[in-house]
Amino acid sequence: MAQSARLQLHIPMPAARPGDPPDFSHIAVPPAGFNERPDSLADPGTLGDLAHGLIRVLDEGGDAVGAWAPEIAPAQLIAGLRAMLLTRIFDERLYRAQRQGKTSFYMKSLGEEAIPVAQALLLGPTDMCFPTYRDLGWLMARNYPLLDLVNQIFSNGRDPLQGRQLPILYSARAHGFYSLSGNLANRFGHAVGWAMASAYRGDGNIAVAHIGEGSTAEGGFHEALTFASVYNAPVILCIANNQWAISSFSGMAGAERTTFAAKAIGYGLPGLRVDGNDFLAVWAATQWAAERARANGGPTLIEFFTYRAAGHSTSDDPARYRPAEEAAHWPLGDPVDRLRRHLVRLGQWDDVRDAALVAELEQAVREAVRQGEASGTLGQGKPSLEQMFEGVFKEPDWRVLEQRRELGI
Amino acid sequence: MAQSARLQLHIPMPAARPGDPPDFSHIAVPPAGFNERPDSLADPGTLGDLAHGLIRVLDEGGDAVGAWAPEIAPAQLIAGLRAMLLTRIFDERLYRAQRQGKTSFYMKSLGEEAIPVAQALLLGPTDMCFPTYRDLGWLMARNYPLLDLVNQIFSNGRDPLQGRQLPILYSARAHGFYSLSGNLANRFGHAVGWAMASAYRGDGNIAVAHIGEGSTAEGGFHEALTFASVYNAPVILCIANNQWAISSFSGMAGAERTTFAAKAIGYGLPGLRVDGNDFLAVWAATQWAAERARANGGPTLIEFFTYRAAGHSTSDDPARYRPAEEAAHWPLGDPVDRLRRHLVRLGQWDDVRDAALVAELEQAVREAVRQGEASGTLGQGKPSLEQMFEGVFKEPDWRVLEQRRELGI
Amino acid sequence: MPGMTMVQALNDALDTMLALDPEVLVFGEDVGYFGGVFRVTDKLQAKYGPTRCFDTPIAEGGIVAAAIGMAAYGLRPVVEIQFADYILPAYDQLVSEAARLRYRSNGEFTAPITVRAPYGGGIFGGQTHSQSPEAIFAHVTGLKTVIPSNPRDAKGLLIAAIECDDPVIFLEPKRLYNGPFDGRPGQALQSWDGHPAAEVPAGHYTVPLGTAAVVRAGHAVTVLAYGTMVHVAAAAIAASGIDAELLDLRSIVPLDIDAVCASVRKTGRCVIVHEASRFAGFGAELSALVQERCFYYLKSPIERVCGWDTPYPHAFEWDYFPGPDRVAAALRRATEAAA
Amino acid sequence: MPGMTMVQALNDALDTMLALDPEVLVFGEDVGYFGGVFRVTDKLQAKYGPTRCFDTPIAEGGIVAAAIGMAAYGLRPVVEIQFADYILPAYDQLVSEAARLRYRSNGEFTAPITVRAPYGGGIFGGQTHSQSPEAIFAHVTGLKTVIPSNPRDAKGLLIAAIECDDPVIFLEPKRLYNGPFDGRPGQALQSWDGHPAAEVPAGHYTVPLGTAAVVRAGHAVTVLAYGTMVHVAAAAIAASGIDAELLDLRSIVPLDIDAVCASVRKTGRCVIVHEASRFAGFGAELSALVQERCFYYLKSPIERVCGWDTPYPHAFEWDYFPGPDRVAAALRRATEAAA
Ligand SMILES: Cc1ncc(C[n+]2csc(CCOP(=O)(O)OP(=O)(O)O)c2C)c(N)n1
Ligand SMILES: Cc1ncc(C[n+]2csc(CCOP(=O)(O)OP(=O)(O)O)c2C)c(N)n1
Ligand SMILES: [Mg+2]
Ligand SMILES: [Mg+2]
Repeated sequence: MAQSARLQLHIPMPAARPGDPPDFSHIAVPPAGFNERPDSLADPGTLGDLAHGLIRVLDEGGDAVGAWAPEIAPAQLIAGLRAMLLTRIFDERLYRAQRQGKTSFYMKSLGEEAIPVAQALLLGPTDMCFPTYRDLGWLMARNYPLLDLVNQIFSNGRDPLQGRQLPILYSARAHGFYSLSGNLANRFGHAVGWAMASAYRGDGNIAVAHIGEGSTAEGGFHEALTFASVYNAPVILCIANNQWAISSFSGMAGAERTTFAAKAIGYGLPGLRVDGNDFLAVWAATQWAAERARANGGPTLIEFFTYRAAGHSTSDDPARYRPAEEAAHWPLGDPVDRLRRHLVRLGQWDDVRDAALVAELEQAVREAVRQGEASGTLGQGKPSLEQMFEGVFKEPDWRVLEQRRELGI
Repeated sequence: MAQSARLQLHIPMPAARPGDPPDFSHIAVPPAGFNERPDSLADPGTLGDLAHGLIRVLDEGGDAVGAWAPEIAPAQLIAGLRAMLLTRIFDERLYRAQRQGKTSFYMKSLGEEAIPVAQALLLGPTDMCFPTYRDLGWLMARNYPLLDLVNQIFSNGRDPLQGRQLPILYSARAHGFYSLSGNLANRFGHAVGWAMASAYRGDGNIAVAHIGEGSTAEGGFHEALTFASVYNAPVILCIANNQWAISSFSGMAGAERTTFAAKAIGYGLPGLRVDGNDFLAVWAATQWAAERARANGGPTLIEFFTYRAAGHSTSDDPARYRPAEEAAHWPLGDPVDRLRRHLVRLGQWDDVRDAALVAELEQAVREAVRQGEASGTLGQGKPSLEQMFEGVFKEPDWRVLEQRRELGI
Repeated sequence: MPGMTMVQALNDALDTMLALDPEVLVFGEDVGYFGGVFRVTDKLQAKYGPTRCFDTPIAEGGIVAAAIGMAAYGLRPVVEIQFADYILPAYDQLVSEAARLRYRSNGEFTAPITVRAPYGGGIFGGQTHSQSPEAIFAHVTGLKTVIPSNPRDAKGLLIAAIECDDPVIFLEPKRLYNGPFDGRPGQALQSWDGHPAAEVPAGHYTVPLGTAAVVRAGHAVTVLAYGTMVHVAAAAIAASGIDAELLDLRSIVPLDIDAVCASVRKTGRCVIVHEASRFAGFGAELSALVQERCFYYLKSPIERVCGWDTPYPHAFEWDYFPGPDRVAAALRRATEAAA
Repeated sequence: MPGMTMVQALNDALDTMLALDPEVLVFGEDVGYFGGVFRVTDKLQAKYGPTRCFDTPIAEGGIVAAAIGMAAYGLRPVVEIQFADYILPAYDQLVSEAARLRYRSNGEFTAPITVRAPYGGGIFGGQTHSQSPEAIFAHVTGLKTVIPSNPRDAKGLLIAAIECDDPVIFLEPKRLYNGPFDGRPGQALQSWDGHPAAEVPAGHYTVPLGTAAVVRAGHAVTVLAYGTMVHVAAAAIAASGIDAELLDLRSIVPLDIDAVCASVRKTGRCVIVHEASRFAGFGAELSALVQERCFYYLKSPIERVCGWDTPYPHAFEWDYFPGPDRVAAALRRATEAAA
């Protein structure tokens, strides 16, 4: 029986800090194909293992194994590889553009590209993604014009958002991509409302919402899950557990005690824990949840287990708080390499085609940046001044009209 | 495999509305003594059954049975019965006082008295309760002066809160009772901070926080649980699931899918589901969680399964939204009757002593109300006007000083 | 035309819009089967079914978040926050999301939601059932804020709010729900029966947002008020015998600046009345606007009559509440002060 | 005495209080090992250990709730909200709990917490890293709100805030963290080195809350400013050649009303400057107070120079930001206007 003791305040600490060797010994990696695949309408009460396991499809050799191995046409796999590579090349180039002073801010999704890319290819054109700032891959997979991305990042006259929003906080309704903003977790509940609206209308559209593991601590995360479960909303609620929230490790959001997928249990929902660096596992888990949602089976919570291989943003230097070599030691590998290996194994890919694709994409990005620069970079060639006053309301009120005049426009 | 269907919006509905016969057929009541009692430092991963079961000690005959049956001295049991009866008698009398226009507002805890009373007797004098408005029993068990309660309810010159707060939103630091207020869920996180402070100082004090099942939907509930689990705070987090939130049944907070105790699992915490109308079960579960907390085992979430036998407040008429006879059909009975039966069974109680106690308590309440009325009721004999301006800040600033003058005081 | 209370008029507005527009949904805590703690949604669930009017979990932030998502989909959610005091958990959703969605997405997504909340004091609700938080919404670019003072306006303004393509905070003075109130607690409760503004037209009509009403024309001083304080100010004017011009602003965003300036330029004096605490309350903006635009017309200092800079104190309701005597005193100061 | 940046001065204030008072705890998102995204808590965890300075989950409401509970226990929590834009999820905790705890419990429980947040624009942070929400705190009875404009004040005010027995919102103009800024974006970044106010005394000292500083004495017009705008106003005064008196309010609650009135009574003219949007901003309260108390001294309308009534627009930072030219124009209007 417990003894009374002097109480102590527990402060979670990560396994390794700069100077320490990377340490992922606390992360258990089950073999690919380990988990069962229950029916997509299974009773959540029977799914506890999936919330504590790790759904993996691609094995070391690049083969797709186990019950979760999805049927994907090679062309789709290649489209996925292409979108992931394009995301990575674009990130690299635009990150540099920020360093060159062409924009104020940039964020990469290095190492996490498989998640939005697989979902964008799998889900329908009228489904809606409520993204985080690490979901550029969705837009790449949906063929959003590179030039529009560059113009938004440069806040120039051709910026689709007309200079009103921070770089990379895109909005792309036609591409199923909801308006991004800086406030974490706030849009998780919008996805639930959007899905409730689809159900109210009797439409077939479902929503997919993304949030980072650190942001699950916000009250809005809980409120979104509560509404989703109470109204059985057709929504897929996805946590990208990339281990870090700026400098705070996932233990600061509760990972010392259990998985993020386990949070589903308290709402009576299915919780799936998935290898987020495994394109096929992401695809299979999302497909399972989408089937469930479309059949009025309601919401699913998915934890995508992954790693933020780059810094948090251009304002961040991860070497200040984690071992520099940590990314290289991430036990689940790199999503691009793993999908590549699978395609090679299928006989659908080789170094020649790969080199050609990379060259083509680098050329496309270079070209888009060149054209974007022609329309202006931050501070040069911004949108017309009226745009500052547009869209506060549908119709401007006297305050905005007077202030425009005061500014002489 | 799931078929795509026309989506539908699910709106939860209770089993019975006015006109229907009461229906509790969906509530499973395991026999008393059914659940095991693991060590109070057990790994939460092994405790899933307790979150889905129902810890019960008192059987139909009034015997204490099973592993959870606590050791309680008869004098303590009688103190508990006394505090529960006093709460009930006081509620009845002051509810009437509101109807008579002596105050603006009142709320009863009818049927839920066992929870705060057992905890107040069990926990230490320097532990702190962060109550809801249904925890009057705590103050009764801690012998808070009846006259002070009446004066607060009447907002008269002797009101300990000097007329600044709504009736029954007490504050009683010396009695381990934190300042109540109207905003639901907000103080759940204060309990966690208070417990963190005790742990930081290396003191031995623990906190017990109360919240209603309906209020668990607030984001603050999740944030409190997240902080409690991350910092391993010595706090007992208690949900009083009394089936109703004003007119909304517990399904509006998620009860259609799982228990409230199951919410603990997503934070890696122990979750206990307890018969809240069973004084001994409340005692035993709280004792288990207190042992755990004092031994640096961290927080426990407890769902007390009970029933709000009265209306929500003096502003409410439950006959508008639930069958009038529902309370009489509540399968877990009445906490006062059940403890009485146990004491009789122990040979510690009989009708004569019971009648005497009731008469004594009724007399004490009558006397307190009489004295309170002598100091004034709402609108008559309020505190001195300066009190309106006191305590905005530690020292009044010029605004308050000027406004006092403007009011001529 | 039968007289209606403000509760009935608001219920009629919701009924009208639920009937006209299948995209209108009404939800909030206890608004479904029960019909709301103030009965504003009474019988709507029975009439339109549980998917048109329903209860929600107790999570104001979640309610507004869901409404924003629905509005982005194309619906017209009308949500009730049970008391304006409890709108604060939704403040971030209202400010950071609803108010900014159109602007930041360059119009791709919009949030035409209506957020209703019973508001203000006068019912001994204590600190957390009495507050008037309009100022914290007025400061937020992208939100409109409406405050009716009588049944006819309440229905017309609520329909206008629901049809408005921008997010609207709709604050309902709960002390006026079942009768007018002139700020004199002593007397018997007044009823809306026979009050001209209780004659509520049937069916669809709107009172456009941003148009003040001249409740009483006068020449000695301009009184700016909204909500419950319109009735208190009218009583104070009658008691003082001063020929004041009383404006009911009806919406504070958009604000009918032309009506305000026209009146003050005529009278040269101004008294601003609201129930919220004075410091940095909305009266400050009205005062600043009037002195900026009417400086050379002003014959005496603009007066503010407001709640004190304290929390709303239960026992001291009528000492805190800016009643007709305090308003009348301000009218005298404003009219007597030397030019 | 070595020059310090505002970041160093704030860090020094925390260091000083952590050393003096074991009840002081410092926590917030990324403030522990990392030292905060703006480095204000740099090295404090290493020096005082993880239970004195630590990271938190990303939940601003939870951070403030925990701080209130700790303060009720007897500690002195100093929390950081990573950006003032992200304080809104904690708004309900600040307004309904921290601000009201002493009053409602008649002093049994109090919440002496300090809530620090980097604030304001000028760094191309876009809509959600640039806002100035002081007005929504100034209106709340029970909260104090402090805004320093230089390193020496920053340290003295932060220590005063921590020692204050009331809850304090401490807004740090992030554009001033590493150098003064006069509102002219073109030129090279200025440094605090050599700036007189960068000479920060070692150890414990306080700048009392509620005392404005006369940055420049003058007779032609009074300029009321705080935070970054103090530097912008000074530049505008210099450029305009107008003999203005510049007051740095330093705290807006408590407000140094005597200093404000004394100056305006002397100059007879007043220009109010802040970066937040104008409508119902804190400038409105300043304007209302000045005209109420100095009406018969005023020779021209009180001017407000503020951010526009739009969200903070990324590309248009310098069009939105009320720079020295707009302030100088207001100074001219105020001084040229006929008495
Ligand atoms: C409400 C709010 N609080 C704080 C921040 C500052 N912030 C931006 S990103 C971030 C970390 C988020 O971590 P996580 O949710 O894990 O997402 P990740 O960056 O890892 O993808 C923080 C604290 C914010 N943007 N919004
Ligand atoms: C933040 C907030 N929202 C709404 C309310 C209004 N309200 C008061 S009690 C109540 C129901 C609470 O139900 P529950 O949490 O189950 O507690 P119970 O009354 O059943 O004990 C509601 C909605 C409030 N007081 N605070
Ligand atoms: Mg992360
Ligand atoms: Mg309840």
